[in-house]
Amino acid sequence: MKNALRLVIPVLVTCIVAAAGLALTYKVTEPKIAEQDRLAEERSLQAVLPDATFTCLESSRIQGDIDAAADPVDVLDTFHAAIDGEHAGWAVKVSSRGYGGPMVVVIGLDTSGSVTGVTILSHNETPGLGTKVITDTWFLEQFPTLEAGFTDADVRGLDAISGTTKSSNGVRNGVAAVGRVYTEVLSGLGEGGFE
Amino acid sequence: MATTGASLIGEGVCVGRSAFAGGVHPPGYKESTAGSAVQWAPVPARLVVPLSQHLGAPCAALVEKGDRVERGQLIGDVDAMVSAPIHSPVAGVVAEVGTTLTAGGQRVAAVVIEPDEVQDLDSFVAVPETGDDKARIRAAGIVGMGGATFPSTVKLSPPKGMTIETVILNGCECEPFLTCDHRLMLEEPDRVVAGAEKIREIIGARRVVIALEDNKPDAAAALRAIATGAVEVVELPTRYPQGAEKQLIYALLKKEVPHGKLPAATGALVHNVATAVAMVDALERGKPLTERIVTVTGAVARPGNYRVLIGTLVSDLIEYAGGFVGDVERVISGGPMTGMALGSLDVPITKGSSGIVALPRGVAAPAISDDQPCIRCGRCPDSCPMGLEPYILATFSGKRMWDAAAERHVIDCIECGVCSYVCPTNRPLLQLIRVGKSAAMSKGVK
Amino acid sequence: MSEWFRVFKQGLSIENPLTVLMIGLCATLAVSTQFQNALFMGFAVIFVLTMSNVLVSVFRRLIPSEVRIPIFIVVIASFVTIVDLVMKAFVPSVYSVLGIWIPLIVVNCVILGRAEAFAYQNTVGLSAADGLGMGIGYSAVIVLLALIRELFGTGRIVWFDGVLFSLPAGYAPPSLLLLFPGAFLVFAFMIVGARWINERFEARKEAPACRP
Amino acid sequence: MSEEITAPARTVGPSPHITSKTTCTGIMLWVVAALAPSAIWAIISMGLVAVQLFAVSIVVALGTEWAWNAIARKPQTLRDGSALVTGLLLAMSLPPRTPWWMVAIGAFIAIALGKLIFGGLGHNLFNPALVGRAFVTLSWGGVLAGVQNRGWFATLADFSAEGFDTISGATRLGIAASDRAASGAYGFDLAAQYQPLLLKNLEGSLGEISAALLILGGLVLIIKGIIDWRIPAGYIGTMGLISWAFGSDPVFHVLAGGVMLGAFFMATDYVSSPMSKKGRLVYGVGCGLFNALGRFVGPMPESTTFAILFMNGLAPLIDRMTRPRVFGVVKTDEERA
Amino acid sequence: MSAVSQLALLFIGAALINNILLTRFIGLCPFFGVSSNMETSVGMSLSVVFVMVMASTATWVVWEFVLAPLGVGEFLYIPAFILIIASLVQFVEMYLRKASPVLYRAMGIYLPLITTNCAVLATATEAAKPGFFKMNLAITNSAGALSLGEALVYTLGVSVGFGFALVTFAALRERLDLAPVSRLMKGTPIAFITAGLLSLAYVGMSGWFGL
Amino acid sequence: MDLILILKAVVALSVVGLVTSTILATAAKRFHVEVDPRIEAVLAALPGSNCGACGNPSCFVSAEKMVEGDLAPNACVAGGQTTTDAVAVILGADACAAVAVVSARHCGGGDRAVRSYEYAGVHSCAAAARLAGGPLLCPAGCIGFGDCVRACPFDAIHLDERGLPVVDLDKCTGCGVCVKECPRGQISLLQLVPEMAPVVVRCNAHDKVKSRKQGCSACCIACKKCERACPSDAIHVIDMLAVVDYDKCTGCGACVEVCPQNCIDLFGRGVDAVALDGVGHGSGAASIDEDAIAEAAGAGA
Ligand SMILES: Cc1cc2nc3c(=O)[nH]c(=O)nc-3n(C[C@H](O)[C@H](O)[C@H](O)COP(=O)(O)O)c2cc1C
Ligand SMILES: Cc1cc2nc3c(=O)[nH]c(=O)nc-3n(C[C@H](O)[C@H](O)[C@H](O)COP(=O)(O)O)c2cc1C
Ligand SMILES: Cc1cc2nc3c(=O)[nH]c(=O)nc-3n(C[C@H](O)[C@H](O)[C@H](O)COP(=O)(O)O)c2cc1C
Ligand SMILES: Cc1cc2nc3c(=O)[nH]c(=O)nc-3n(C[C@H](O)[C@H](O)[C@H](O)CO)c2cc1C
Ligand code: SF4
Ligand code: SF4
Ligand code: SF4
Ligand code: SF4
Ligand code: FES
Repeated sequence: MKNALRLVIPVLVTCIVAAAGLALTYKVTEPKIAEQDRLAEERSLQAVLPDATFTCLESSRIQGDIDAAADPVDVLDTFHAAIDGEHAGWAVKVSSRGYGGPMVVVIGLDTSGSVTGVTILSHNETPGLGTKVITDTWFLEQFPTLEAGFTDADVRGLDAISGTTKSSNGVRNGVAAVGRVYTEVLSGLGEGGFE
Repeated sequence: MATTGASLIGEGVCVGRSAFAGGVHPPGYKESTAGSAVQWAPVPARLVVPLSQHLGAPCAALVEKGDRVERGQLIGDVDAMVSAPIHSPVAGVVAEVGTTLTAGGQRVAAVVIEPDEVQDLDSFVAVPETGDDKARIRAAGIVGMGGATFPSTVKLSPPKGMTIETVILNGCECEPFLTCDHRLMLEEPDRVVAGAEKIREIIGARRVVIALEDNKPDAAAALRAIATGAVEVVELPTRYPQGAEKQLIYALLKKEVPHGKLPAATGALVHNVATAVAMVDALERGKPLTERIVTVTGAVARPGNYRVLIGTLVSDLIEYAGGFVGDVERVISGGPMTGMALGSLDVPITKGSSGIVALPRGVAAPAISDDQPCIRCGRCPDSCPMGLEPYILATFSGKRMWDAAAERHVIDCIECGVCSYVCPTNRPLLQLIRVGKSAAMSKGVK
Repeated sequence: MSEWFRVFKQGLSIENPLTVLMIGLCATLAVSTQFQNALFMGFAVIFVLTMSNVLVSVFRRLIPSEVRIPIFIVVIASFVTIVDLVMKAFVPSVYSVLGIWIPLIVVNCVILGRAEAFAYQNTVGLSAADGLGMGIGYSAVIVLLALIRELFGTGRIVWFDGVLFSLPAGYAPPSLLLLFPGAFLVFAFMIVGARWINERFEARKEAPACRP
Repeated sequence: MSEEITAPARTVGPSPHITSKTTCTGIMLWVVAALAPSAIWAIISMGLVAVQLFAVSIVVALGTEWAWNAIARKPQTLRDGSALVTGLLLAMSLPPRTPWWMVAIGAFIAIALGKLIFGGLGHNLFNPALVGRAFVTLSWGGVLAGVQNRGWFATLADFSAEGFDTISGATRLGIAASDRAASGAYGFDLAAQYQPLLLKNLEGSLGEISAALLILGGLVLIIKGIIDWRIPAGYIGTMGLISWAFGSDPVFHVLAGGVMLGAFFMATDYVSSPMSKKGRLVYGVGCGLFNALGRFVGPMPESTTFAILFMNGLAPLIDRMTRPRVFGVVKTDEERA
Repeated sequence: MSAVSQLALLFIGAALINNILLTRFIGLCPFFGVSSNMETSVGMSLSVVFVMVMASTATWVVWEFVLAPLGVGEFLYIPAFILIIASLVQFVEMYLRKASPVLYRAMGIYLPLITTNCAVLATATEAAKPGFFKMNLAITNSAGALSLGEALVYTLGVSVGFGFALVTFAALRERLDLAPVSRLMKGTPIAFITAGLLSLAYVGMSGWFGL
Repeated sequence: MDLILILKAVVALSVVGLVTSTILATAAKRFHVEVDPRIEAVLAALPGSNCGACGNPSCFVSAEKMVEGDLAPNACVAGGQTTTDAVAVILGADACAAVAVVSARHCGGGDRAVRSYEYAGVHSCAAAARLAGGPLLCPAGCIGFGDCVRACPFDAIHLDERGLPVVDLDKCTGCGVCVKECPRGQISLLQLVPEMAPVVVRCNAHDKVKSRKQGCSACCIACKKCERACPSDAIHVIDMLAVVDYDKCTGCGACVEVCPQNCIDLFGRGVDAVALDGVGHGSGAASIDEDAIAEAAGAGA
């Protein structure tokens, strides 16, 4: 028993010290991490709809409709955007399947449903291949040509980057899903038509 | 090059028409001697009779320099189970008891005899009748004449518990160039059949099969005309190494000699046709083994089949055959697939010498270069009659990985040479495998 | 001091964990697609290796040998977690790529190996030297590997949002270098290079020949 | 006594003292001869681009081997003919308009990384030409895609697999997808494609132009005993079977893409395929399985290259598990590896 | 998609398509260390299957019932998981050595090597806390968590894939050993090149079944 | 709030730590297995990271093998030199036995031996030796295809320009592998001699002097001059071949001087390689060229 204690106690002490140390570290870094996440999101939102302020829609009532419209893409958050208090459009954060796994894409729409911008918040694409959807800037820049009422076919008409069809499709699928969400749900909400 | 219809991988590699798996069909080169009747080669000026012409314990000389010997007189013997006594092939005087190099490259004791001017080759000192056939066969110095020179008496005494059902006389003569067994069967079918009967009697077997390849229809017909009762004559597809013991047994009985076991385990006993004739000669006339038929062929002026006294030097024989013609690259004792190249022509003909083949340049295999790669063409494993993988065995041997070679059954190689023959990059497969095989055996791998 | 330096140097060259010892491979190959990531990975390894070496060395007399492995592991894991959290907080863009590899530093064979083989038996100073040397040696290899792969696989070297260096415009980068096979291939040639250099200049002393 | 030499000493070598006339170079030249009709037809059909592709590929392949041996001070090995075969096959596996520098790099990689680094002829573990091709396609897939007249498979894939709205994993799975594809979405009648695929199809790589000529060459090699029928038979048979199982047209799938070139000329490469007969059959079936699955459930239009490379990787394992039975050794005696 | 085919996909994806060694770079040390010998590779492979399954079970339980409820998982999972795995493996090793020398010879001797193997930690973490790898699991359940059953199927897939790649590679290396590779290339470098070419072949499976 | 988190963390990890360490502690006792203390010691010296880089599945297995002598003490790559040293200390003399004997070639033929035929086979002594009595007229001479070179595990043999194997005495451990490997070794072409043996007879022939002279111009002709010259009664012609008795040989070199065939060589560290070329053979003069030997020794070192 004594021998056992001789062995157990050092391990236990190590564990306690480690746990306490880590908890402290976590406490210190956690706000910073949350802040980083928020900042990243904020940056993307600003990129798709500059100068707006965003409010997250938290209605379970329409969430079901949104999910149905977006399927198979997951809609993570829908934001209402306002500039100087005026309804300025929507920003939708979706998770779509790219090459290496889920990619989180933020799509901005103006009040009429035209695309104002698309950014990629996070992804797990192959560096140098899939990441071309970000580094080849023309790719994301072609989305704002989608006008109000655009359809899946319109999105399909846009170019993909050769060699990274799957990553490109991840983005295109996300945008198309948001198009459907707008047509089927958001457009019906009308100006300020949310709780 | 001839290719059978069933050829699958590579020219000449036979896989279909199965008598046994694998094998090849090299060109026969038998035309030049198949038609030449056996004739006596002259008595040379000097005979060198090695005292070890068999597998097993070498004999001790029973004569000394200056002694007079008669044809058929016992000149060497040893008291060992696996051995065979040696008899003087001629009447003459012992010139020396010394050593000689044999065709196989061993340096062994030998009796040098200077023959009398006049020889009566029809008479000889007969081996006495004792009532025991096996003892008489041993006393006549009979060993396997198919190449292995294993003392025949031993093979006639199967280990306890094994019964021999079938006696097989091996007349396949699958080696290219050689025709000595062919001529024997054609010219003395009665002796061959008598030998077959005799062996069957001694061993108490039910069946006797005389097996030959289907490229000797005349010999088969001659044997069939005489064969009676229990003696069957079977023609097998012409494919090297049809004459190898295990493959022959398999072709006839569809039984595999189990790994590490004697052929007797399949109930079969294989003897060469010439051995059978020698045995019946010994039993009926008390004739000791002092001469044999040798095919002398290839690039010589007068190729043919000669009845040659044991101890005749190869150089004398070649001289009698008219000497070499053209550019001879290798001289071989035995057939070109399993025979030994001679470094010197001053080696004697022994009980196991079936042929002397002078291979001209162009027919002889090119000199081997060490680092020919294996291109993994699959020809050697596909054609190895033992189902081995020669390419890897050779590699292991070359890299001195004896254990690895042993694990892949290197010791089961029957050294038929098929693998080296088919290899498109001319890898020295068999030579390497032999090294690995002896290394494995010396480590006691069974 | 000279002893200290010798230990330090060993890690860099003749006992380099990667090219010579061939351990700690996973992260090396995985994160070496970008110079920037490799550099951060290197820092992380140096930090963890040195800190755990120091800590183990300090407490080496208090650690019963029967349970030393669990203790080392917890120590290492704690430092790894600290790196993990700190990176997440301060360089999130790097973290998003290195993400899974940071936790796996725990099982990086080099670290536990050094704690055992070296720190558990040596003084604090030497252990720190060993940790630093090994860490830097390890990092140097990853960074070099990443430089090669990034430069030739993408045609340029990036640092966060800027481009540090780029090859002429006509260069068509073989993206295979960025894929898994490319990592193996480039690394193989790096080992050859390291071997060649070692052979040329350092000639690793063979231990005395003993019976096989 | 008689140990003096009276007769001249001659060459002494090990038995056997005769060999077959088959040589390595002879085998390689047969392969070249069997490919010749397809290559000539490619040149006739495509003109100078094809000539350039063949020339660059073969010259670089031979040159690399020559230079390597020269630098390493090893005996030259060009005469064995294997580099010629590699260069030829690499060229045939690429689309005709591949930029010349890409072909050159591919040929260099094929010979240097695919073969010589392993110790040269006979020692490489993977098919050199395919190593070169994989290197090129994975490195510059985008560029290649731009230059090639995309073959039947690319077209097919565009409709079925890469269809924009069918991207989620579930719908791609299983028979349903290809059923649908087969019934309508192809937009063309598969059976109507037999003739162009057999005779003259200018979309795709040089080795896709005429399946008929490739089959002809392959049969010649089988009849000459140079390749084992088991590999192409296993490959093509499995390919057809799986296409049929997926409800698609087996004949079309077997004729289209790289299957014929792969099955007769590339999967049969001695060096990178198994040695035992049983092994070769398993290997052929594996190639067909991988290739077919690549088409039906994978994102890439064609996967002959990867199918063969993958099976190359498995070849030693297959060899290990399909060792021939040694005469006289009963299986139960054998320790299972 | 039916549950069965979903599990099958989970397995195939983990074993082949996303092979942990050749497409994910995890567990490479033993991959290169042990593969020089076929016998060792087979023993190692079997032990990996065994250990991974045990480890995933343990981490899944600890995550589900200790770390997650207490809300300390985010920063404690690394020390907790590795501690569990290491102790578990050591325990089994000691037990085997005592209880079954035969089994110990066949498998037990490989256990220690596995403790410090990235693959085990990574897989066990992924099984308990999916998304960690950002792997494309064939699981539509977007909540992300795996049930214990799914976690085990996944783990089994990974470990079988590990063994498959290891044994394949060991067989390749047997041939490699016989090749006249130049001195500088001999050993590790040529093994890496071989692994590179082998992973090239695995690239061909990327994206199958949308995985 | 902070404290609660810390508390939770401590509780969580302590529970894990407690459970695992208790189990381990009990298991260590319950399942204790006796092992060779040397294995334990070596195991303790090894890093214990079980990295597998040495090709063994675990440090324990490596330790076992090291103690059994199946694995060299420097095999551990992770531990590096530190570990090697520690292991070497534990295994001590067990691992590196004192070198007492070395291999010496008893043939001086090489290009002076007469070939009996043109050899067309594999360059392997064992293979060539079986063909027609070997490619040399001399049945005992060195064939020169270097089986011994390839067999030596310590890379201690190389072939000189005459095609004769030269043993590097600094590398030779006297393991005797080459002796077993040489197809002429059974009749003692390669022989183990005391490491400090001063002279070696470079001939191994047992056939008749007449035939051996036909086969080689460097053979021992059994003239017995050495026997007569030796002041210590250390060299005798036995069976027509000079044989040195190393218990008596003092290394005076008298036999080397008188041998008309130059087939006795000075031997010993550093000398071997050069002695071949005739250094040290005074042409009848009484004294050995000391400088040449010293030089040779220096060059060989
Ligand atoms: C290792 C590897 C990584 C890949 N990474 C990506 C990627 O990040 N994004 C992508 O869209 N495709 C990726 N691919 C897939 C192929 O590049 C692409 O799907 C396929 O070649 C189709 O090419 P296409 O775009 O020309 O039709 C990857 C393929 C491999 C083998
Ligand atoms: C050492 C040894 C022992 C043998 N013992 C017997 C035996 O007891 N009985 C027998 O019938 N054959 C025996 N043989 C003969 C062989 O099995 C075989 O028949 C002989 O070697 C000739 O075969 P071959 O020319 O095909 O090589 C023995 C052979 C050898 C080498
Ligand atoms: C490759 C090979 C080929 C053989 N070919 C023949 C042959 O054609 N004729 C023959 O009688 N023996 C041949 N033998 C020898 C037989 O295996 C066997 O030893 C012989 O028939 C036994 O008879 P014996 O003891 O009377 O010599 C061959 C052996 C081998 C290994
Ligand atoms: C039937 C056959 C098929 C071959 N196929 C190829 C091939 O697909 N790719 C290649 O590079 N070499 C091929 N070769 C040539 C040669 O075998 C190959 O380069 C070796 O892999 C080099 O070691 C082939 C050779 C033969 C005999
Ligand atoms: S390995 Fe032996 S049995 Fe097989 S083919 Fe070669 S020589 Fe004949
Ligand atoms: S050794 Fe020769 S015959 Fe055998 S597989 Fe290799 S190349 Fe072919
Ligand atoms: S000493 Fe023996 S093994 Fe060495 S080269 Fe001479 S004959 Fe060959
Ligand atoms: S094999 Fe052994 S005895 Fe012979 S030289 Fe080498 S170390 Fe010395
Ligand atoms: S670093 Fe991954 S197994 Fe060693």
